[in-house]
Amino acid sequence: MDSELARVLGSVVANATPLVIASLGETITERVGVINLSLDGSLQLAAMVAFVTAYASGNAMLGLAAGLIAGLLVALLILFSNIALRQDQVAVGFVLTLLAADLAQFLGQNYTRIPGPTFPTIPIPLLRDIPFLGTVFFNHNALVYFSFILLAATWFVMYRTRWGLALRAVGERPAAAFARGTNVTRTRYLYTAIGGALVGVAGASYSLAIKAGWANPAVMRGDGWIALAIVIFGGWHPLRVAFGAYLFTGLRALASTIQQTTEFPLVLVNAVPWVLMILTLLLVSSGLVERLMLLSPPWAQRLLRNFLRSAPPVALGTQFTRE
Amino acid sequence: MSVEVRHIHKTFGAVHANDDISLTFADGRIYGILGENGAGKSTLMKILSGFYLADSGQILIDGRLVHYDTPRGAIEVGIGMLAQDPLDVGPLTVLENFVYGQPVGPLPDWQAARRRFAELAERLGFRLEPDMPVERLSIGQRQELEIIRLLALGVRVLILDEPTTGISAEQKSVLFASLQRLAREDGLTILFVSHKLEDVLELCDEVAVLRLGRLVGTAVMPVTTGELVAMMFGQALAPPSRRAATPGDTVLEVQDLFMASERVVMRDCQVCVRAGEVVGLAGLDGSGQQLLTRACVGLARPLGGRVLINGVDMTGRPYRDFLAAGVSFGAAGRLEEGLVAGLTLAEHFILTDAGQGWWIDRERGRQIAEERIAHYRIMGRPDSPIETLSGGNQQRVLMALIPPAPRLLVLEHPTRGLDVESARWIWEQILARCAAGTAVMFTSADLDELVTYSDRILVFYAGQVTEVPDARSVTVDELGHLIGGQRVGEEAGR
Amino acid sequence: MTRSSLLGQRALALGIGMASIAVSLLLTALIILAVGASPLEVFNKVTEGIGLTPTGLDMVRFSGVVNFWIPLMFVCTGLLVTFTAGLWNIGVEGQMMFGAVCATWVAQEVFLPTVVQVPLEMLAAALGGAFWAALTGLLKTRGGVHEIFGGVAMNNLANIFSIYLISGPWGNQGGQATPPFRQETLLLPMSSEFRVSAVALILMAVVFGGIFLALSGTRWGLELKAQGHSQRSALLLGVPVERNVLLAMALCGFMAGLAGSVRVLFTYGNLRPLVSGGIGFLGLLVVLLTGTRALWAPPIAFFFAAILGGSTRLKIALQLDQSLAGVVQGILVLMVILANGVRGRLRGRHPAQAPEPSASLEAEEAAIHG
Amino acid sequence: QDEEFVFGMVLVGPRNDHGWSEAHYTAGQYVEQQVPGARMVFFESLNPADAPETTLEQVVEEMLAEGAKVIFTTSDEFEEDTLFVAQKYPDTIFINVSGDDALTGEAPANLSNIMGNMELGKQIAGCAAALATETGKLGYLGPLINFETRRLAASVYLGARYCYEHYRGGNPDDLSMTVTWIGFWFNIPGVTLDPTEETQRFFDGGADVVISGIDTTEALVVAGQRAAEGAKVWAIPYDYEGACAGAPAVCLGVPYFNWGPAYVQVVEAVKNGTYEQFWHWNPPYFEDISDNDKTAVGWVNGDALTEEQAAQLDEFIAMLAETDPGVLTADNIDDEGKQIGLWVGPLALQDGTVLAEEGEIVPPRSVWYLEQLLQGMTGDSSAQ
Ligand SMILES: Nc1ncnc2c1ncn2[C@@H]1O[C@H](COP(=O)(O)OP(=O)(O)OP(=O)(O)O)[C@@H](O)[C@H]1O
Ligand SMILES: Nc1ncnc2c1ncn2[C@@H]1O[C@H](COP(=O)(O)OP(=O)(O)OP(=O)(O)O)[C@@H](O)[C@H]1O
Ligand SMILES: [Mg+2]
Ligand SMILES: [Mg+2]
Repeated sequence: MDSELARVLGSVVANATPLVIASLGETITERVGVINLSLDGSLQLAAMVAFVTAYASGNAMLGLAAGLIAGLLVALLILFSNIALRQDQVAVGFVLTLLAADLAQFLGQNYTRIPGPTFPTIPIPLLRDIPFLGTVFFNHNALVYFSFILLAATWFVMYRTRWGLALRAVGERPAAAFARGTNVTRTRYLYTAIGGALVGVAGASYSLAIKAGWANPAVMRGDGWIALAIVIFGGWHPLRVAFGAYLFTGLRALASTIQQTTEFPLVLVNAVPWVLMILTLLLVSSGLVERLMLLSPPWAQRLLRNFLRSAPPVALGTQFTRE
Repeated sequence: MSVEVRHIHKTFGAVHANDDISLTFADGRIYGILGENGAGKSTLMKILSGFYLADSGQILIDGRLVHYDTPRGAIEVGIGMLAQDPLDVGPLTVLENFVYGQPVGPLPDWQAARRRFAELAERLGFRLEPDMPVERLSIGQRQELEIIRLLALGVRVLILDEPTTGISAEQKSVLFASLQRLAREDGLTILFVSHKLEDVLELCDEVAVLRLGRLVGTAVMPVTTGELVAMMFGQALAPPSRRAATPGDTVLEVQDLFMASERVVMRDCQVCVRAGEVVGLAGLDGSGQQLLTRACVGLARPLGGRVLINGVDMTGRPYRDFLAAGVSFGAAGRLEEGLVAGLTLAEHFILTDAGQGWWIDRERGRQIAEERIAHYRIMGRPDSPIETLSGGNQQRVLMALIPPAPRLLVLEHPTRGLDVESARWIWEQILARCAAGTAVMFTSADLDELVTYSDRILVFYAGQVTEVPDARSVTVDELGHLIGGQRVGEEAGR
Repeated sequence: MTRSSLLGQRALALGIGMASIAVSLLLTALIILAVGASPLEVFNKVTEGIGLTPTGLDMVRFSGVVNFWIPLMFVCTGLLVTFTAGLWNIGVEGQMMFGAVCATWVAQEVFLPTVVQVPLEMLAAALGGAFWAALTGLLKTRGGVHEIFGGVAMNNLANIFSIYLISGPWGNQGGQATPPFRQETLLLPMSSEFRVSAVALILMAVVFGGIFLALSGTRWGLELKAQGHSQRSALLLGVPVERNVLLAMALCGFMAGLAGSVRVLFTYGNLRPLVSGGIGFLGLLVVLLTGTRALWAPPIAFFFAAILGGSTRLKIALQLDQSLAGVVQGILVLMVILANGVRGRLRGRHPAQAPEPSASLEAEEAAIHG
Repeated sequence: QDEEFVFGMVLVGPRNDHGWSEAHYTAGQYVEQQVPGARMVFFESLNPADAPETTLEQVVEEMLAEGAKVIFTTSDEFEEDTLFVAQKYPDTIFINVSGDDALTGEAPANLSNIMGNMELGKQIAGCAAALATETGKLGYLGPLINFETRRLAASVYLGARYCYEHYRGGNPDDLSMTVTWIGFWFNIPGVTLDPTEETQRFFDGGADVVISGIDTTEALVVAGQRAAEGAKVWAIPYDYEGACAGAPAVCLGVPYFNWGPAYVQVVEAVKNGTYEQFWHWNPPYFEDISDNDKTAVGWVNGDALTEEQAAQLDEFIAMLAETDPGVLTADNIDDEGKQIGLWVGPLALQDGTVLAEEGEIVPPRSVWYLEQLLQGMTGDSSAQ
């Protein structure tokens, strides 16, 4: 029998999956200069669409595809209204946050709390048998494995390929990207679509795996905001973002475990994610880190800069128009 | 590779930025492109390098007609431009910036790129650390990176738009040497846009002069400065007169200031500015001048040291307290820092009018606005939204918002982007206040401006501040060396 | 600009406005069809739900709409302030809840004649809301935490705190609401037919009028407008930006607190979880629609309140989830925003400086030092 | 053609939640079948998360407009509001499910209460859990803490201890049962603890049976997932007869409410004008505990129960039947000898206070108003 610690960590890894996928998706979107603020709503909409589709078709993969498309469309709508109609990304994103959540509730009203198809657990042969690690990492459903691959792929593409150069450049300095032959608008659409699709996958991973089923109120309400905060906490770097998502899930689990052995009022455990969110944002936004960095010796500065750099992409939320 | 433009026209709204321009540039030669602000130089260069599409006209390369409408297209035919603020990506490293845009596969060969980069840098005498994020480089270094990058792309025509503002004398001489080599040895065509007649005289083989969008003349070196000035402005400008300073009490005193930014750490900075005095702050971008100006007006909090205004310790106090103490500040950006897009002219004056009560007196605001508009010769009406004014007029509004006689006036790049006429007018306003007893401190990337108007000059280099002993007699060239890191003493010895 | 082209533009604007509403209706109809209901019947039930019956106005139902409208208007009034100052006060829901908690505290702990008791409760609520909002403001000005994130977190914290009180210290054995307040602590309806609190209605009108004047006529209003467009420039022009951020937030929180007090003292008569009832978010939508044109807020808020009020009827009569109200409102706001974009494109010019708070979540932070 | 008779049904959750609310909704449909002319109008998901802007008063008024003569408010949550509307509309009959206003005498004559004696059903559930467990660790997923939820959790514990000792031959003190209160009857994100994660935590911590005390089926779903991962775990859902469908293979069975017969009684009484105020705590129909025309509380075996276990469970149920307290009312709740299954001494509360001496029957009123969990259970007895 696996150790209790391994099982607990395994649960954390599984439960963090939607958060990892969503925050990586948002990282990609924001790195290309676009804020998809709608996460909290689009996660719900994607979860609902995924579940209803899977339920109606009896096929979880179809559900996943439908969720993916829902997330993708919401993201594209934000970018379209920004690029083609020159509207504020945050304003449109906010409206879509509310609208997508309400749509999910309304369209999903007849599908709440019924069992439907799910992604089954697929232990990975051989790897599953590694003591401890096997339980933590290799006894999950396909979406969890997908999040591992996604993390590696995002990092690799972003930092090692030509596409990654263009992606980052468009988010930092679109004019420079344009000068080097990158089609800024197309690049933004492409990566916003990818990011949105990932948010859709994240939503689907709730209703098709992690919290199987669709319910109202949606079980992941609030996680969209958490994912947005994790992107900031992670300094827009995929590895740190993913680390943030795991850390967050772990701390949340820890808090509720601790609650059970103390007199701490139960309802207040729910405050933990939000307090954590504020604290992490304070850490990266209050200038504390920068101050630390400036005062430390040069060799340490370099290290700190790499690990703690938290500047948002310069062109985030702005429009690019060729002169 | 020779380039020819024929009958180029380009208009922006009512502005005819390029009006029937025809020129030919031969290979192996360096051309200076001259003209006052707004003459159309950049427009022509941007058309050549694919950023703009000409309304009409033709571009021929080696006699062959070419068409392109993107920078990428220009590069493909062999034309590359180095913009004044190089178009690179700050957070990316030097090497990444070098690779980005090169025709490589999805997975660049980073090792090969590193070798090629080192090779080119070596050849031009540029020293660049490939793994440094570009945002930590100086303008000069970023220009070097862009040149290397463009050469690696195989450009045969290299355009440089005002590359010599904001770089040190050393960087300038390295740059000039490499440009000469590229033209002489490699046969590149080099187009060099500048306001600096000395630079053009030193570097170029031929010049072309634009005025108000039209080509007004070309000349083959050697020509005299006087001839060039006459071509540019239609008449020779009188050199600005200098006045005698009679400094009064100390207004600003900075003691042991300790500040830090991403790029520079400044320790033990001592500055003192007296009433009626103009102190210029010279230095490459990010050498610490901006830290000082911001600390002196309460926009940045020093890590150590003290800032005294009129003898009162104001360290760490908010900006408003500085305003109350008689400090006025003009920041570098206009619409970003100082003017509020979305508000009208009159609303700006209401906001800064101490005579306004809790309830706004709009009539009074309109009157003040009309008064100032007349006095400062602003092209606009009280109800014009500020963003509809031209750059020069915005600058005038900023001056009009400064009270008539502040104790201390701190200005960043007061005439950046202005033509000679407007710049002189702005300085008239500043000097008028100075004569009334205002202490003035300003930064500028324009060494001419520093030399012309400063009573004292402080040179910033990597956070170190040294005062030029005799600001009255320092030359632009000497100052260029100082901002590049040479010591005052060393320079005297040369 | 010539008269005719001005007229042309007016016509264009009107046309696009109508088109956006038509598209909203069409989309809503499609969504209703998607769940297998009849849009026409939905429309009938909603109008019935707000009291419009063939035989005349059903005052009881109509007062239901007014009772949404009053707290919604308090919230909108507050949001006009933050909106002018360029702040995304998403935390307005939490400010309502915390205000409601404060009003509840007074209602439970203080025993005074009604004429003193009720004003005291409302004041406590207002101050509580202001305090909660100021915390978000401080997080922004001092901690660099964008008010969207600060607000979302503070919303949840207020909600959790109120649930803690309800289920613990203030609860009666696990109930999901506090015990009902005494009659003396409550706002009373005008009549058994028109069930609207006169006090709340008058206060709302006064507060809205006051804020409207303050924003349009005072120097402070102009300061807010300036920093709403550019915090950095406003600061350099001598506007006390940081103080105004806190003040604007606190003032908005003050109104939100009042809205919260109306909910507990009038609508429910006790404290319950999520006492804000989504009215705060709805207020944000209203203000997004009106922009800074404050005078549009009352009618649009009333329209939204009517949709909300009608949706209860919908659920009983047609078994349709009330979230349809949110769907309609969301689509409408979205379409109007998009229509603005279309109008800008057709005029072929850049949009006027965005009336919305600044888009860049992070960049603007540098604007306030400290 | 029978004259139409409209009754209202206010649900706290969705009508298809496979739990508490669906049981009421189904009962409403049962009434429509059984009582000629009866028509249900209903309002689902009246709770602060789903319908924050809607009050019970509004809903009731809408139902009155539809012509409702009797309105069932089917949650403890509605107790106070029901009292309020009952006073306001004295001509309408209100039935608040699970409340005690008619017992305490607070209620006006038009307000009555119904509850099922789920304490007996929960004892069966506890027994089934004890029969299945291999680790001797049980998890109980509780909603919020009040008299009702405490007595239900305690009933599970009583059943589990009994069967662990009598059928498994174990020492009941070796059997542990941990109660985690999530904070509401179902998951409200950000408000309650997440039942999915709490169930995972039970299993991660070594428990192998999780008994659900909440309205929804997370415990069963997670158990199903864990079983797919190769773990030997089970779950027991609650409230609704069909609740096992979510993951039949790991379901040991479900104790459920069957409100239909009681509702038919009320509706007929009101229709015939014979209504009189009452407070009813209705027992299972022990003759056939799954007879939905008779029983108020039922039990169905799940697929995961082995034949042997099923037989033992039948035996246990038969044992319970012997102590059948019948319908408990305001008049007989304090009668001597009314025994609710295993609620007999020696029993102590969590803090050690004696509830009943050896052999002493705990009076039904003390069960109803149970102040604490029982000694031996792990978990909070009150919210503070
Ligand atoms: N993108 C543009 N939109 C509108 N007007 C423009 C644009 N670019 C240039 N202009 C106008 O065209 C004219 C020529 O500008 P250009 O930048 O070519 O001048 P320049 O000679 O480079 O001046 P400077 O010495 O200031 O760089 C100016 O009046 C300028 O305002
Ligand atoms: N955003 C704008 N909206 C409307 N009109 C504008 C806008 N920007 C510039 N203009 C107008 O276009 C003209 C050219 O602007 P530009 O800033 O290039 O002027 P300029 O020739 O550089 O003047 P100056 O010498 O004063 O800087 C100005 O007359 C100005 O009023
Ligand atoms: Mg130029
Ligand atoms: Mg200009």
